[in-house]
Amino acid sequence: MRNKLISMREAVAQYTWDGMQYAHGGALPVGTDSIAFGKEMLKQGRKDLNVISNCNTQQTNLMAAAGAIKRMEVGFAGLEVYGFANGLKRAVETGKTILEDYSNGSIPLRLLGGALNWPFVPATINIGSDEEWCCADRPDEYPCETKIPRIKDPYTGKECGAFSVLKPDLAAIHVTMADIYGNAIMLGTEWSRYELSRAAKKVVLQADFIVDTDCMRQYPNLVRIPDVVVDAVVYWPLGAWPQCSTGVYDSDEKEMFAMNAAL
Amino acid sequence: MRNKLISMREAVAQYTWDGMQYAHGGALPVGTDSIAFGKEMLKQGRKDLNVISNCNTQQTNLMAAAGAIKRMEVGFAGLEVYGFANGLKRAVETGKTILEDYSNGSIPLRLLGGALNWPFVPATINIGSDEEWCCADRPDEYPCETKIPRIKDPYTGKECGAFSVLKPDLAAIHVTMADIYGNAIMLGTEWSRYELSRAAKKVVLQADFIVDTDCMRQYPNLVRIPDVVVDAVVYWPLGAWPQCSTGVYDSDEKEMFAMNAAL
Amino acid sequence: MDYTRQEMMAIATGREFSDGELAIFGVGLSMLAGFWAQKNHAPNLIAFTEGGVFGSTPVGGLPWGIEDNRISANATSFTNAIDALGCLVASGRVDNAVIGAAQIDKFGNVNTTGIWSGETPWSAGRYVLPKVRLNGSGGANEISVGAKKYVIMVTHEKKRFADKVDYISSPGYLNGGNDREKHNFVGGGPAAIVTTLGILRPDPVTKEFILDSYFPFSSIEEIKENTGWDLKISPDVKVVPEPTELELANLREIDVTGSLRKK
Amino acid sequence: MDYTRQEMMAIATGREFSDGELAIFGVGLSMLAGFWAQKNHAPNLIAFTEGGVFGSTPVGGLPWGIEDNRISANATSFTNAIDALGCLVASGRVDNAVIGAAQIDKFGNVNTTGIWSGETPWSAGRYVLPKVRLNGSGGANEISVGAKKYVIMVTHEKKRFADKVDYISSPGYLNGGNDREKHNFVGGGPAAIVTTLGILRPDPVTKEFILDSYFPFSSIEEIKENTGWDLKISPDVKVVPEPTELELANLREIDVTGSLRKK
Repeated sequence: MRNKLISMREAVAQYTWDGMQYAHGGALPVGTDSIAFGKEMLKQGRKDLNVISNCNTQQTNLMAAAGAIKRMEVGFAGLEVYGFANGLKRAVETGKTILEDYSNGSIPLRLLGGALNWPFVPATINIGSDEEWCCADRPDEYPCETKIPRIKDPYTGKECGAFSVLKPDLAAIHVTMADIYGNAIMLGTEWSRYELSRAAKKVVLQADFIVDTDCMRQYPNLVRIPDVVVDAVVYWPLGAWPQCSTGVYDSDEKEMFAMNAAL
Repeated sequence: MRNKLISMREAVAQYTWDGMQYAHGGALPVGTDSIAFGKEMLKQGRKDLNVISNCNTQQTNLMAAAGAIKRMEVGFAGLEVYGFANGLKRAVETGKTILEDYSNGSIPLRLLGGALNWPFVPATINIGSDEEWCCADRPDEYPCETKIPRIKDPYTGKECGAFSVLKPDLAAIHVTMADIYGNAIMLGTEWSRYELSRAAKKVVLQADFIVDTDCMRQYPNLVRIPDVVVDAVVYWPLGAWPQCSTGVYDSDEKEMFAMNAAL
Repeated sequence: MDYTRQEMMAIATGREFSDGELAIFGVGLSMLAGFWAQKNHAPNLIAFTEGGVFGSTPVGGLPWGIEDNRISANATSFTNAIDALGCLVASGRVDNAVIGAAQIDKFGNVNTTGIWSGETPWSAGRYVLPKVRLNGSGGANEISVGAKKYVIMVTHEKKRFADKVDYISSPGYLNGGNDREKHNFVGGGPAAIVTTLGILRPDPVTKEFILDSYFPFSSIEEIKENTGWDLKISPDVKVVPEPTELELANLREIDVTGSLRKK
Repeated sequence: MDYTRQEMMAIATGREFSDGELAIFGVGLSMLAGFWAQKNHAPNLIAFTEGGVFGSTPVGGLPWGIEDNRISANATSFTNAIDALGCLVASGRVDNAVIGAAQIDKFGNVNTTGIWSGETPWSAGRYVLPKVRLNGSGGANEISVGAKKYVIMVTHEKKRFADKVDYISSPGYLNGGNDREKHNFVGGGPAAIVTTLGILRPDPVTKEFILDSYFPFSSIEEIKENTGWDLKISPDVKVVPEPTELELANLREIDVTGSLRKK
């Protein structure tokens, strides 16, 4: 097994490019996210990004404010109790970022479908509402027949929808701790990071702590991301700041407001 | 939150009945399974069971030998290195038990589909083989069009299959430790016990250890079965015997062979 | 008695919850209402978050997000988005829930996605950018589709109570009557709209929301003036009982930071 | 040199694995072959089990099942069946694997489900009970459909090498040629059949398995006699190099209980 520990600069240089489909993980808008990775992407000038975001976070808020996001698929675009995400909101309102709406439950199912290499995922959610009928990619078509096409359940003859699956070029995932081979423990809700780690073509972990593999062997059931799905590991303490990393640090209230106010 | 700890006798009396769709969990044929629960079902004379079994274990081997299984859906029918499951094998060969074949990957996906209340699950596996074409429920139809019907992927126009979903009446699940409310930790592979605990209409846990809820709060990420999906908890040390409970006891080689030889 | 409109609204919402229900709350006001119900009259109300945080009560103040340490610190189980929003909510298992709205129509359809100021994104035959981009669905779409029933909390203002919402983020009764049946939704639809002025409930046949009751500090006239459609009044319209001293005391113990007491 | 036919078979199978491959092994002979390859020439061969047991090597003897303590004791990660068989195998990520067979035909279709002795379950126009019921697919169906390539291990006997298998549990090349394409299988199909007598490989166009090489203790004649169809012989058929001293020493270190040395 290969030592996958590399620097943040190297990870971004090697695994990201302009115009790529980039996914970040990502436990809800205030939670643990690969914020440091996203900042390094901006430092290295990445642009025209096609972002897969279960929820917006301060990472995508910043990226959108910087004009780096061309298109984004999202379940939720805000910052929970911290309010609207100013950077993203303005990018959408001015037409700089195309925002394709799904919901918090459908993005993870589409990632699961990608992980399983399914042709589509049955949709009992998002149908019957404008998530189905209104398509940001094809905004002039209404109702849009191609965003969540209808299919017939062969067992009952009734209709449901069919979600397209997601296989991002890269997932940058924040984890609480990882070893140098990419075994990783996430404390707190996984949200959709488990599915994301299997759906993405490449996976880079950003870890608050690097621990010995022997630690992983103590509670293998906690290691929900095994090394086999991971390409690189970056050590970056407080990497989710100003958001929280469950069990380690809470969100930085002052910085959360200040950062959003500046975007 | 209600104290759900009851006796094995009570659990079986209250949650099982003749002719029910019964699922056991079940980490592969030699692993942790609710063997003690199954034995108590036989003691109470349950029969005509419709069993959902990701894999056969000594529980279903015994039940089939006792003539209690009318029908069983299964991914694997053996006992791994312990050989064929004699009781089940004879019940099938003599026509007492109808065995419907799937695979080890499709049974958990069908449980996941049940848990999500999907109309069907896309099938990229089991198709193109006799798991698709040969149906034990409708044995005279070949190729059978209704076991795994074909559907068209609306994105590519290509065909895949559609699995029916599973929602067993009851799942009896072996776990390493549980609290009296039904929060549970499984050490070792979950196999499909996580999906099963969400798919079944009722869930009874059989635990090697009963621990305080405060233990659950130490590693909530290990608690993959939360109390909300559990109806009853039974304390039964060594409940997977003669099979293994990962991290606690290994399979009892002598008894595994002796038991199978007797069936 | 001295209480704020926000407090009345939280208490009226909380009264919609019964003991023993399985419920999902969002952050902010919705979570306060839920935890108040649990403390006040529904000790066995079981709540979880859409991140799959189970068994916890907030510590150290109202959480900024449903994944932060304030709500994660004393959890018994952490799972994930597919589990919470898929296996428990979209599947139809959840008894009751609360969602918010930026805009709502007389059939309880909710818009949290964007404001097009009278235009719809597609109405001109061409897509137009939203005047105000909002947060999107989050997990509310799953609740609206799957929960047995749910409450919509919304500030009672004419611009929010629209004849037709600009975008349906979370479907209520769509065009009324049995219109939900077209999409095979498993959930029952919204049971109540609790506003800053009173409570609206759906007509059992037409599913149009009508004024059921109003708060002691409000009036039928004030509510009609602040509703963007010709609001029907229930023949037995009544005044909502004002908070009892005990109810208010319990609420203020939950609302430790006094967020509801700002007038 | 002194080695058994079983040892030759295990080594010939293990030689099919290359360094850096992601592989899945079953229990028994297949696991010995895989761990031998890892020890002998492929130190970066990464193996996991269909239960989602990652990072482990057997301790205390050959595991009785792929979930028991012998294979779980030093794991780095435990996940589940959907992860291992779905996200890693059926998805098309796995490079190489081993499956077994009770019966096999010239296109590499595998039967592990039942023996009908010449009849097929449906051939008489009516279902007939199997003469011998076998174990079913297990995880082999996922491997046959999803793995980039895989090896089939089977005892070379005429009754096992059938013109047509009674039941296709795991599809090889079906009726040959491009027949797999009809089902959109992501995997490449079987690369080799390693028997107790030699190695068969598919013709690149027709996909019919032909004799590629035979073991030092065997012969073309012996193999043809033990094959139930008219086996074609490769124009450059060769003798498989016998185990080297180092290969054999490495195998015997893995096979601590000597299970392969019984003649």
